[in-house]
Amino acid sequence: MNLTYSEEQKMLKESVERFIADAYVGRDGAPAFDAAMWKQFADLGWLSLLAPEGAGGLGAGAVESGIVMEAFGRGLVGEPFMTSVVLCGDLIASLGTPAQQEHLLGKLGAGELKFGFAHEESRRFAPLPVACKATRAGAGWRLDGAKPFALDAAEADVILVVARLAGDAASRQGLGVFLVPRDARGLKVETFPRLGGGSGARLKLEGVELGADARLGDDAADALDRAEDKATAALCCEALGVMQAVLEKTVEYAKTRVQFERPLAANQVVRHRLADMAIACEEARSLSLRACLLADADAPARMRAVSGAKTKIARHARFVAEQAVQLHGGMGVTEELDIGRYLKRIVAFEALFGDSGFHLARRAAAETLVA
Amino acid sequence: MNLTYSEEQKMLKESVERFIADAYVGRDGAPAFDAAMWKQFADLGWLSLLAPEGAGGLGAGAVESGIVMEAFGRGLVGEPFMTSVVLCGDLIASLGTPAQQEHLLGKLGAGELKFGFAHEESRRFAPLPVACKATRAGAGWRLDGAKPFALDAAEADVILVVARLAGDAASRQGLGVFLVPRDARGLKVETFPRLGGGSGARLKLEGVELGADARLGDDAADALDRAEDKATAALCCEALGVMQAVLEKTVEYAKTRVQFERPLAANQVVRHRLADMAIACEEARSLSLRACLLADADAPARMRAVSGAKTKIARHARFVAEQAVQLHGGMGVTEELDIGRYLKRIVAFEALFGDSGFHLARRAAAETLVA
Amino acid sequence: MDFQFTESERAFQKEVRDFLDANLKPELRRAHSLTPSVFDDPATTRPWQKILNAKGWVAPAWPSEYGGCGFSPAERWIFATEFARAGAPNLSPMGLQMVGPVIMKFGTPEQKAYYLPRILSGDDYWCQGYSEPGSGSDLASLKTRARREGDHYIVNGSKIWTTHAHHANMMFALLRTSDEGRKQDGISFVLIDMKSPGISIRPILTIGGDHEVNQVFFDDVRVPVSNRIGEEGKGWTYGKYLLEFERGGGVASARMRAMLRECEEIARRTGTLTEDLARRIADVDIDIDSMETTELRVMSALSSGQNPGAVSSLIKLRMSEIHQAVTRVGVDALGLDALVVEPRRPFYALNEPTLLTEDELVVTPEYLNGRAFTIFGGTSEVQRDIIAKAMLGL
Amino acid sequence: MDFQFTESERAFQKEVRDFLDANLKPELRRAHSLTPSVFDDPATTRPWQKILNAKGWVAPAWPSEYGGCGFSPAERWIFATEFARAGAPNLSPMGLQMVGPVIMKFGTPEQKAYYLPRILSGDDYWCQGYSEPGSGSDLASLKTRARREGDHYIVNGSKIWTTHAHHANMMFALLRTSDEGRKQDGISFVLIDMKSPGISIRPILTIGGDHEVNQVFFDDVRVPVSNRIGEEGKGWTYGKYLLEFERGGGVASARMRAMLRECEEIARRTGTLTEDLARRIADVDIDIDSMETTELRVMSALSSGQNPGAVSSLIKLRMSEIHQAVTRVGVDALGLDALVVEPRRPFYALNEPTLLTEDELVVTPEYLNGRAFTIFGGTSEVQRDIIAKAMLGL
Repeated sequence: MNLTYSEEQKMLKESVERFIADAYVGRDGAPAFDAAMWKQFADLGWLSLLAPEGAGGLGAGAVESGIVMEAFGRGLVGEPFMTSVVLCGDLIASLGTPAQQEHLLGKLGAGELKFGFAHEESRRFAPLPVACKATRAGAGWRLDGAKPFALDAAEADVILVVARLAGDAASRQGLGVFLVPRDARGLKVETFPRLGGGSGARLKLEGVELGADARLGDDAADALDRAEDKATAALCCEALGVMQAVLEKTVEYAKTRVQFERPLAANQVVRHRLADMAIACEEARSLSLRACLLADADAPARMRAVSGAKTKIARHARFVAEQAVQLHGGMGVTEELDIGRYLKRIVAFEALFGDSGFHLARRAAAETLVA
Repeated sequence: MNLTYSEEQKMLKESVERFIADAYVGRDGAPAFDAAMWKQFADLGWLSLLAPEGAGGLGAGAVESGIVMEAFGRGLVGEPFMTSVVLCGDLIASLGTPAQQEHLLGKLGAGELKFGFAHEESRRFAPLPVACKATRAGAGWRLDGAKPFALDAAEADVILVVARLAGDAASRQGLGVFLVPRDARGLKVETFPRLGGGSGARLKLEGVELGADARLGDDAADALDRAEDKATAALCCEALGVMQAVLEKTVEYAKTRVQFERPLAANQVVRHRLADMAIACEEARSLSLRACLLADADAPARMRAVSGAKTKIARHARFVAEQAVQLHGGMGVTEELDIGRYLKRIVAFEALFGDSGFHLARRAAAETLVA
Repeated sequence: MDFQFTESERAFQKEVRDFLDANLKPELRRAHSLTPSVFDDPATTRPWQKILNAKGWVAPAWPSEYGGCGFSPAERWIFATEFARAGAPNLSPMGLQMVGPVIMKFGTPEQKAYYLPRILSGDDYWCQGYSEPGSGSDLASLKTRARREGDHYIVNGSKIWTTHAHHANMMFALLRTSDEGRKQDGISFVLIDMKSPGISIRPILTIGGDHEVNQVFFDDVRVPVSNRIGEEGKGWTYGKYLLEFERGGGVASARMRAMLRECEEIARRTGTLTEDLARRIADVDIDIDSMETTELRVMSALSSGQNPGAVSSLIKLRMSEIHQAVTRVGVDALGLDALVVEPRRPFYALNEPTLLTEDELVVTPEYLNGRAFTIFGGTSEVQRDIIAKAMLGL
Repeated sequence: MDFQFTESERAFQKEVRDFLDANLKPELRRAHSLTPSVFDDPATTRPWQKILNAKGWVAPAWPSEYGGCGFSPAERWIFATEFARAGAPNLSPMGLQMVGPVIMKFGTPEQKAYYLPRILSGDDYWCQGYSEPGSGSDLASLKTRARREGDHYIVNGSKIWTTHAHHANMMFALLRTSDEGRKQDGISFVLIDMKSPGISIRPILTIGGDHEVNQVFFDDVRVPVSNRIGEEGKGWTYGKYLLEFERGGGVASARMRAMLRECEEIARRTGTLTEDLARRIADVDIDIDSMETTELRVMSALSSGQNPGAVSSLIKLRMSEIHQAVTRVGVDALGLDALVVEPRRPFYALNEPTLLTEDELVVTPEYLNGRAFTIFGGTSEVQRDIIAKAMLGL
């Protein structure tokens, strides 16, 4: 039992933090995709960090992806590391054939292939229902349906689309994951900037024809759960980075901003608020770490850790980000400071892969399984 | 539209508050029944305050009973005014024959008859299920069942027992209210002191035989809802009295208790906490008043007002009482000060007639009815 | 005590409703509902103000002698409630609720005669020059200086958070005319023509992406001394009077209720109305019940000639929190679609289809802009300081 | 980073479990679970301490040279966790965790040789004389005076919140030996024999109805000067050392987890486990996960020779809040039966049937007594002051 970072983890942490501090922190404007940055991520090895060693990757795990994501949160990175590398990378690694893995993860690692992701079909995140249909078309496949909220599809070369091979819309069985090229015939992509950074898209699939090798593995529900749990754990780490950044900025502001001839921090109420924000950050650190440490565990333990982290960090992060805005006063509610951009990132964090209520219910259900 | 008290209401308020201040405030020990006090209540006309004028009462309503209950909360009155007068009195007035009303309410008003109340059969308050059975026995009735939480049965002369005439335990139809003498054969009463004041009892009814006139009116579900809503509105007012009392005590303490060479109130955090407590009291005042003003309205409006008040005041009152304890420090968590007795009264308030969660769900359901 | 309206109050209510039915055009209602910022644009409020002015209903809170409505407290409550329920645009408060009352109380007869009718008619559009970059909650530390030169002040400095400075032709400002004595004593209350040479305006985008506030710079701006209200150095008193007036802030519960119902409607339509969200909606709705009852208690006290006490800070504080709770319900009702960003403005002028429906478009910007509610007009922290002092004597 | 125990850690875990299986008698477990106050009675802890002392496991945190266990940080975590899971009574901390460490660090060789073994064996039962009626959070303002007379101090005054003063034979106290200089500088740390003439004890009932704390009065009580620890006037330093030790407070998550499970069990049995309550239980359980992980992070840092930083205030603060949340879950799990008052004490000595089952009996008293958790050992308000200063430099 040892929850301190290994030497390798410390080195990764230092190098990512240094890069982000130089290249990202203090940038203006909404976080969006930058191709040159993505190339640098590839050169730094971050895009192959998580891929199995057999597929040319470094075989690192959720703790390492958490280290990267925490720094990315601090830097408000707009590039789709979570979608492409953490989420889609994991699906490819767990569902793909060795050949698919080598090809797709190799290209991903080299920065030559970016993935978008399209799963849920409800307004509020839920893994089911999935009505989007996959039917046999010759040797290949044909996809029909709609995905109202595809992640980072705008910049993707290939979108991983969850579609139904069998069963009714509410069934966990019969789900497949398909590789859909961004420019496939019959695929309509309406993109939008996503609050807090990255992009989203509404997909319409009307008779999208795919080759026989477009399908990743077999029954995908468990793999999707696992991959989405890993993505959620990674997002928790990103949220931690955001929280820590706005806490530091707000502490600094409270020390220097003078009102009524004394710094804001002279107000006990402000100091206690900041103390509560610091406590929220510490708890987010423990819970996100726990989620990463159990991200590869089996269902009930993994669900408990990940859903526990998500539900609580969502609330903690909102508290920290909203109070950071509050304590910055007028400037906090403008686009002049990055405080607002951090808040938007947190609003997005809350909604992605299930909000606080969704995960509390999931955690409570996972609890009952064990009792 | 006028939410200021009438002259009569002001007079009632002043006379109750004066009596309570003289006779109750600052008393030691747990609030319990005192026969001499009850006699005084009768002499002051409070026990006939709510009875219809036709039954020898003053025909006052929920606003007046709220005025009394607020003062009773402040004084931690232990006598069963809510159970006997507000709740059972209302059931008798709405279900009883003119003869029953005149007899029972007359005796109640004179202080010669006190009522206990036994309805719910679950651990957590819920109007259903009711399994306790009433069957015909000759010209009269026979009751069998158990009531785990009868209110103020220890001191009662007669207990109003809700029993089922027809239907299964979960049915709203087929409920009757029966007058069961405290000393009836087959009735086993195990009493206990109730947290915060008054008493409770576990009832067992095994072949309790009653006369033909022991039943109050017909199908009782609606009348029970109404009476319990009125009791709840009254309890909300009582909670307001408690909140206001502990707020004042805590403000006084914060002004006078010196720590680190200055009064507690020199701490901004303490001042803001007290401000939040004052806000909670103001909101409790508005919501309890609203509940009283709508206590005679029909179902959805009445339910919205009463359940809205109960769910929110329960939370506000707990906040205020717990923070009063907190700000009193060590002394707050002893039986040396009355602060702890007020907290216990609030814990009881929260649980009686449905806790905050119960009433939030009821309020949400009432909302949907209207939409 | 009576929770029913009287016959005459009901008649008045019907008159207001009939008027709104007949005069509140759908495009005005639409423009209002598609505005996620705190204030409606002049493009929306100007035509509405003309209609109201024709009826004599622009200024419910003003005394009749200055063109106000002469409403009773109950009528004012009904009036504001019906307007909010109907989704009417909110007239800009800067003239009607801020500088207007100050001019009425402290202005010269000439100032009253000139400005008040122009406020009623909307001919003047006002903005407020109070806050400065260095002085937020600590307003008295303001530094923008008005140096006397003959019968003019020469103004230099900068004001910030100036709502609709880019629309306004007039500003009322607190300016430093002296450094002697207490810092409050060197402040004067001055009216400035926004077309004066030397004024420049820098837009500040809000967190929700709206252009509503600005920074205003003064570079040797000449303002006639006759534009001063009251005495030199007494501006702090006048400014405080205005802030109290602002905090009293009328009736807000009906507007909150209408917004909450819109959020509930979205949740119902989009399938996000889980039991959990339904309970949260009920929870906020109870807070609105509570505030509505408090408003009615204040109204009743005023009607009976009583002093309602120090509740205005309480109402400001809680209403801002309730507003934030309502807008947050909206975000959760949208689910993932809360993350769909539509950067174009104003929404009511968009004539192409958007990814979100019209009622959905405003939700996230309203939540984001709503974070300002606990900041402007006295932060929640300042309100709690005031409540502790005024209500509890601490 | 490794979230698994090593082989040797697992072996140690098994050793602890086997020991508990063999030695923790059901009546001790029962007495502990039927104690709603903060501390177990000596009637419960004395026999348990004898068993532990025989094994050498009384003082996990003490160094081996003084009879401690010499455990590694991980072993200490495992030890405390297994004891909590098994429902073992908590030994009184006043000797082992409070005065013991002070004597070890500041005592004379004679004091160490005399007192430390008696703490380990339980021959001395200690109470703490810190707080006074006039000095709660502001401990340094204490007034109980020790006047020097030859080789004795003559003690006059009063201490309050003295846990188990009615059981203790020894007290360690902070006493005022001088009024010169800073108020902190006139304080000395003195050991007092509770059988000394002139000591009287007044019981104080807690809000939950338990006799745990007392007020202790000193009327010309003679204490040998040799009973002073360290230098005269340096008592504040020693006392602060103790408080830090107290706040570091070991491992608490496992005990919280066990209590929460008991509440869940009650709710399941009594039918009060609504979806709402299930979610609240999950919510508190996540807080416990969080604290458990924080404890493990601290433990890992200590194992690696790192300084875990200023987390002890954070852990004290959050654990007290979690404790209150857990006890509140208990009250809600009982439903209306939470209002059934059983005034008799101690529960474990009741041999007649009660209206509530044994696991239910303690629930409401635990909630009520639990309100003290955010007060003693430094109020939550004081902890936040400390966190703002120590973690954020404010």
